[in-house]
Amino acid sequence: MLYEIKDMTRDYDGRRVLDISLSLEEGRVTGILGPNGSGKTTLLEILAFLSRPTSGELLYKDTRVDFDGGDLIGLRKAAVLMQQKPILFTTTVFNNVEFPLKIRNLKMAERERLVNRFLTMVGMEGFSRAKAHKLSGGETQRVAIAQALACLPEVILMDEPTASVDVENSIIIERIIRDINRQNGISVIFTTHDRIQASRLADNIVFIHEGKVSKSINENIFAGALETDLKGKKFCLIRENLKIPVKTEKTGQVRISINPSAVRVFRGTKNIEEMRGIKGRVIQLSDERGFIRAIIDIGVPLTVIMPPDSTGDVIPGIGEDAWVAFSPEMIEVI
Amino acid sequence: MLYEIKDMTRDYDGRRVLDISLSLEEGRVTGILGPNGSGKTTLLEILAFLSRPTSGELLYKDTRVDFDGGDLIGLRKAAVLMQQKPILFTTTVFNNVEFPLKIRNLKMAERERLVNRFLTMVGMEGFSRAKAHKLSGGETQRVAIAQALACLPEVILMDEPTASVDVENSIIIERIIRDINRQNGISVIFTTHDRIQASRLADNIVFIHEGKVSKSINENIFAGALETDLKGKKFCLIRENLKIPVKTEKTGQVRISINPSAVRVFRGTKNIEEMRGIKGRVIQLSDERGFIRAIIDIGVPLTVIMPPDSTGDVIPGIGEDAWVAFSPEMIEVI
Amino acid sequence: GGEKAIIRMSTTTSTENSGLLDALLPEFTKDTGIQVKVFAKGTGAAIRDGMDGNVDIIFVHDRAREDKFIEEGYGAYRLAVMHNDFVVVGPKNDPAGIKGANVAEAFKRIANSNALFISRGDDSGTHSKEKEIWGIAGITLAKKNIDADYGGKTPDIGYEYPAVLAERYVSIGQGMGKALTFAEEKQAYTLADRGTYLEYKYGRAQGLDLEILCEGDDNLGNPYGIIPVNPEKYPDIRFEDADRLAKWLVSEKGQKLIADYKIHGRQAFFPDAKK
Amino acid sequence: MDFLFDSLKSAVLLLWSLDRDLLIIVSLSLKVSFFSTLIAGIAGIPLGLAIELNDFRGKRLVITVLNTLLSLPTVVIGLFVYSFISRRGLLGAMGLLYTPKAIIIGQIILILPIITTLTITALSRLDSRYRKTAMTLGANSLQTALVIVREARFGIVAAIIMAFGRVIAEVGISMMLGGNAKGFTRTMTTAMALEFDKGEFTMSVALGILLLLISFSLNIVFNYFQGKTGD
Amino acid sequence: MDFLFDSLKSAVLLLWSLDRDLLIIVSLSLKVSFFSTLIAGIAGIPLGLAIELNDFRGKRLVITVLNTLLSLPTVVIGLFVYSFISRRGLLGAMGLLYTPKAIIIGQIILILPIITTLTITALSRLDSRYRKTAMTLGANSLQTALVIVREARFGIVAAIIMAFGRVIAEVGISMMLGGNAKGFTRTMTTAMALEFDKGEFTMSVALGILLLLISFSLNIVFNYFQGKTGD
Ligand SMILES: Nc1ncnc2c1ncn2[C@@H]1O[C@H](COP(=O)(O)OP(=O)(O)OP(=O)(O)O)[C@@H](O)[C@H]1O
Ligand SMILES: Nc1ncnc2c1ncn2[C@@H]1O[C@H](COP(=O)(O)OP(=O)(O)OP(=O)(O)O)[C@@H](O)[C@H]1O
Ligand SMILES: [Mg+2]
Ligand SMILES: [Mg+2]
Repeated sequence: MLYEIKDMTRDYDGRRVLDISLSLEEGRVTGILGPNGSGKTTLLEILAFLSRPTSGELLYKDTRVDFDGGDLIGLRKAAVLMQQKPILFTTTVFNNVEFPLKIRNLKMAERERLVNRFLTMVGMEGFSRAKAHKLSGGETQRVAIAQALACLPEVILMDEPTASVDVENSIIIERIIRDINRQNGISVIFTTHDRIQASRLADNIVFIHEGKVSKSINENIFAGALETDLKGKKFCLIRENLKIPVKTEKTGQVRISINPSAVRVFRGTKNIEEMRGIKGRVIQLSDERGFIRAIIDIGVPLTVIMPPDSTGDVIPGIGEDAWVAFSPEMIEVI
Repeated sequence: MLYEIKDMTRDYDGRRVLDISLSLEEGRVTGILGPNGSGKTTLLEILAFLSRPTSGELLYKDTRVDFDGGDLIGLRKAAVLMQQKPILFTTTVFNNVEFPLKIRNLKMAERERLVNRFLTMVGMEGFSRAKAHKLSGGETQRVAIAQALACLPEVILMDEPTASVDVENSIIIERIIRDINRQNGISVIFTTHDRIQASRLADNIVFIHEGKVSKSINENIFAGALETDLKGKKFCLIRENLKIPVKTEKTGQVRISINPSAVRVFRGTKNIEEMRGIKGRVIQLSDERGFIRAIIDIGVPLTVIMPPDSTGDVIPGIGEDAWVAFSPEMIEVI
Repeated sequence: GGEKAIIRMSTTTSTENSGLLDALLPEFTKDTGIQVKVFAKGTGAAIRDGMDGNVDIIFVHDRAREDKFIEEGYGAYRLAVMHNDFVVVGPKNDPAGIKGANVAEAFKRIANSNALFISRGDDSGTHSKEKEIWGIAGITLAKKNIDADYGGKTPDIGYEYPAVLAERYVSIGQGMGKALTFAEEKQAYTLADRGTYLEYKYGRAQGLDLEILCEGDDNLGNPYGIIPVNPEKYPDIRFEDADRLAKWLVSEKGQKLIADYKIHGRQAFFPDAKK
Repeated sequence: MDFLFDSLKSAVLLLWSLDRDLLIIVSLSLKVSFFSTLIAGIAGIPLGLAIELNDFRGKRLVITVLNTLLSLPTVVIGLFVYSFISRRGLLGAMGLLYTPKAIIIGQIILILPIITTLTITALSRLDSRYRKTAMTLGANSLQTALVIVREARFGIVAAIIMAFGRVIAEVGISMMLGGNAKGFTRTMTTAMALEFDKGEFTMSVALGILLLLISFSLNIVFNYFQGKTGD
Repeated sequence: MDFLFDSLKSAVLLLWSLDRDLLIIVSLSLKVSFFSTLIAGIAGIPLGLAIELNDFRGKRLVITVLNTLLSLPTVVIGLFVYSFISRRGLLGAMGLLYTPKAIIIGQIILILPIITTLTITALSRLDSRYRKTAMTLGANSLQTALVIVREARFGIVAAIIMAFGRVIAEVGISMMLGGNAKGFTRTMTTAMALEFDKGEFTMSVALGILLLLISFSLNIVFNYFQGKTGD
């Protein structure tokens, strides 16, 4: 095991933001998904041995990490974190990428060769002599990736590596992640808000929610008001004319969560009235490990995950109308 | 006209990073798309009257902006910029959002009401008393949006507003953008790297490339080596077994750009050999103002834009195999 | 209106440091209701205060410069108030063997020995006296002038030193106390006023490690004069009150207080006013 | 070492005695230092802001001159002020020489460069986004300046502490312009210098220790408030 | 005002004369200030780093004490050092009193708190990501410290300039521990004090102007190098 995390917690000002047990295998690409504030950055900083857990244990390659007296510098040489909002030293781009190589006592010629190689990998070779702290958002991000690569690490931790990177370079960075994993055997752990990116890139995906590992993240969370219709049925009013049936004792303003795998989608219109179906329009379809993820605009974008065997006959095409149906049981009121 | 930009340039250290003429209408949502370093942030800072152009003119509501002696403070009260990497003042979240209201001399009770309203809009109402500078990346971004809304501006400029925001909140932010535009008539100008987001949200999209407005941004840019096959035909080798035919006098390492609207896609396999078709797999389909945007994995992700009348018969379904064909004429060698 | 009668006096540090003023001035205030603000500093700076009209009266000990001060019209008049005397102090073992000699002879012996001599070097009354004695002892003073001539005036900022001593002559440009500590540290000879010497020798837990080796010579007198600033130069000077202070000091009461003032059981100042 | 111990003992005794003369000296020291720091702060912080936040020709020269003024000797300041306020000077009629006000004037000149340069330093490394944010939210120049000062408060408070420490421990100017007149312009430091001149080393250091104790108490209060404004 | 003009003229004449005595004084001043700043910097910068970068009990107390030491009067320092190095003191045998070394020792004590607290201030508002980045890239404590110092260089250089200005303009310690012996331990400031005591105000200020000119030249050189290291 690369990392074993045992009942590890982290508190900030008395608030528990992380409370997690998890094992991560060596040589794999792991994607971490979770909403804002769920503790992704906090976790990555601990995994990079930069900050200490409040309680619990962390094992790296089967050895317990001693955050007090251990060889943290040695460990940090093995793992490198590319921060969520990376900052570069106020020197040139070249010097920034050279820094980890210098620390590792590489010869000048070798350093130069590697710096150029890594800068070329992220498409920043033309900026070698530029002042690093004056780069644009995405340029900074890419130089930070080159810098992390220059650590020649065992594990590379990346906190939203493509957050402000353009499309072309996102593709390149994704390829870099795959290549360093396949070719150099470097373990990669990255966070993202892009589910599709995660499923495209990662061997396994960890969802975290409020500091804990969760089975999956409910994507369809909507805020609305609970009301009761003339027939006495409860529903949640999300927007004008958008009523979702719910079963709850609560009243007033709530948030509801709809399991994307439980929604039924129809191309036709039969029986819709009885099923309380809602009409929408398919705006995106994508492939998620064989399953099909659809985004259907029903006034709000609703994510639906359908099994792979659904073919064109059942699944509506892009831009087409579709009907979705929920039963109150599958809707959670938060 | 909201903004008229006439031959406006901006240099950094003698390098011209912006050189643009452009008109933006009032009351609309404008999306700005462009690769890293193309000058988006630079442009937004000028439109927010925070930095001055090196040369050229800027008109705001038909009045020339005088960056030297003009009423910049009055103008800045009309336009607010949410920065690409927003920073919050080291006080509480509440005080951060209250700041623009305080400056505008609103009464205490009114301020409190508005702060709570804007914080609720971005889903940060629970963080009112938290220290703003300790928030996570996405939380910071969302508070910054609330802060910008609290300026009650005429124009709101947002530099990658959803860059590190989670899925649920991205949807909320997109809705906020639409609502403030529709309901309050606020003009919105935002940048993004997400084409789909731009087309979903914006009334018009401006592409910029190397500081200039361009007709569109070529999405399919790939690096490769030019080689010649046995028949004497030139092609570009992008990955192992991925050869794209090109017509050029150049040799060696190049980058090629493929116009997404010019690629032909086939469901079947007929005549593919003659057409030098390449096999791929459809991994994403989305709706772009009636057109269909597909991402086809041919070893690299290739974006294709197809006309709306192509129905399921012509367009392959998600997860299905597809064949793409290029002619050398439509491939540009950069 | 109801302005309090306060006068300002510049004086040398020796009068204040000896504590004499603390014994005299409260009595004066009791008698006359006039308060005295005292500014203690080097003789040069004290006289300068008088010349600039910053004070109403000066109380110093440098006869030559006092006379010049009057001559140039800055002072109204001078009254002789008191004197104490200078002593030559040095290490107990007296390497130059000056004990018992008169002061001129003592300086000659110092010049011809290997001993160090510490000079105040600050143009103070003591420094003037020291230069005078070198003269009496027949030892030539070399003079070195810094060439800073401006507006036709050549300031007297030269530096005089007994040529034979050369490196053994340490000019420190500081007050008496500092000169004594310096001499102690280097186990050197120096010329000191008796008051300060007594204070340093007997006023402290660890008395000064220097002995008086030469005293009582006629050439070692150290007269103090009091000079009210001339009201014709500075009309807003509080001349009347200053005048009263000067007169009070030479009065019977003032003179008796001076005679009775003791430092560590020893008389330090001797009244000078002639009846 | 006995000497240091004796001094400490004397300091305690001094403090214990609550001697009226001593109280006058201490309160004068505090008053003078307080006002000179206050006035220099009121002038120096905005000056530092103005220099740092504006781009103008000769800016680097101005900063270099300010840095040079950090080595302005007290004697020069003393004589400079003296030449204005002595009876013969331009402002001689005001009778400022040898009053606490004269000390304050001199000390302001002494610490103005300190506060100004340290303010510039505190601002210069401050994230430029703070300023941009304040500006885009509609703040005028004054409001922007206040935001920036608040964000740079740590450095600016350090400037104030440094300046206060400088003046409360300062002796040259107090001596030259105040004159060390007992009951009027005698401060802790001039009293120390006097005791030293008299050879009363123990008393001199005792006063020094007292000064440090007072300064320590002030710093504790300060630290408490700084802690409250958050980190 | 004549007086200031005269002083300026004398300063020029002094400079012009290239008087040997004057050169000795100037070079001693520079030497002493250089070494005390150098040594205090070598000690104070790492000390400030150690305090700021580590979390330990009593950290705030340490900072408060350092702030208090900013108001350490020169008389106290002088007497403190004196009590160790005078003939009767523990280190009396070394014969340090009234040598330039004694001045350096005293001045180091004077500016060590300045350099340390200003280093702490410079680091305290530094973006914590610099440290995290250096650490994650594998830098050891020393390498991390160097990175941090480089990023905080503006503030640290300001500390050095402040400290240098303090010592070159300092008179109390130089006087007490150096003794102002002509040709041996007379510095520019003690010479100024002497001229002042003699009532030779013009010469005193002339020396002060000379000191400022020297300081100005040094600052220009400094500014040039700081400019070269980029903004
Ligand atoms: N230094 C800190 N002090 C106090 N609270 C903190 C601190 N750092 C983070 N937090 C809080 O801890 C929670 C988890 O933060 P973290 O940065 O790990 O979230 P995240 O999952 O990375 O979120 P995002 O997607 O927005 O980057 C957040 O609610 C944040 O406000
Ligand atoms: N202060 C500066 N000094 C020098 N060069 C700068 C400065 N700011 C930006 N640049 C350069 O100008 C170019 C445009 O920068 P800008 O920030 O506008 O890009 P952008 O389009 O916002 O990119 P991104 O998508 O990465 O945020 C970049 O190449 C950047 O390196
Ligand atoms: Mg994060
Ligand atoms: Mg940008």
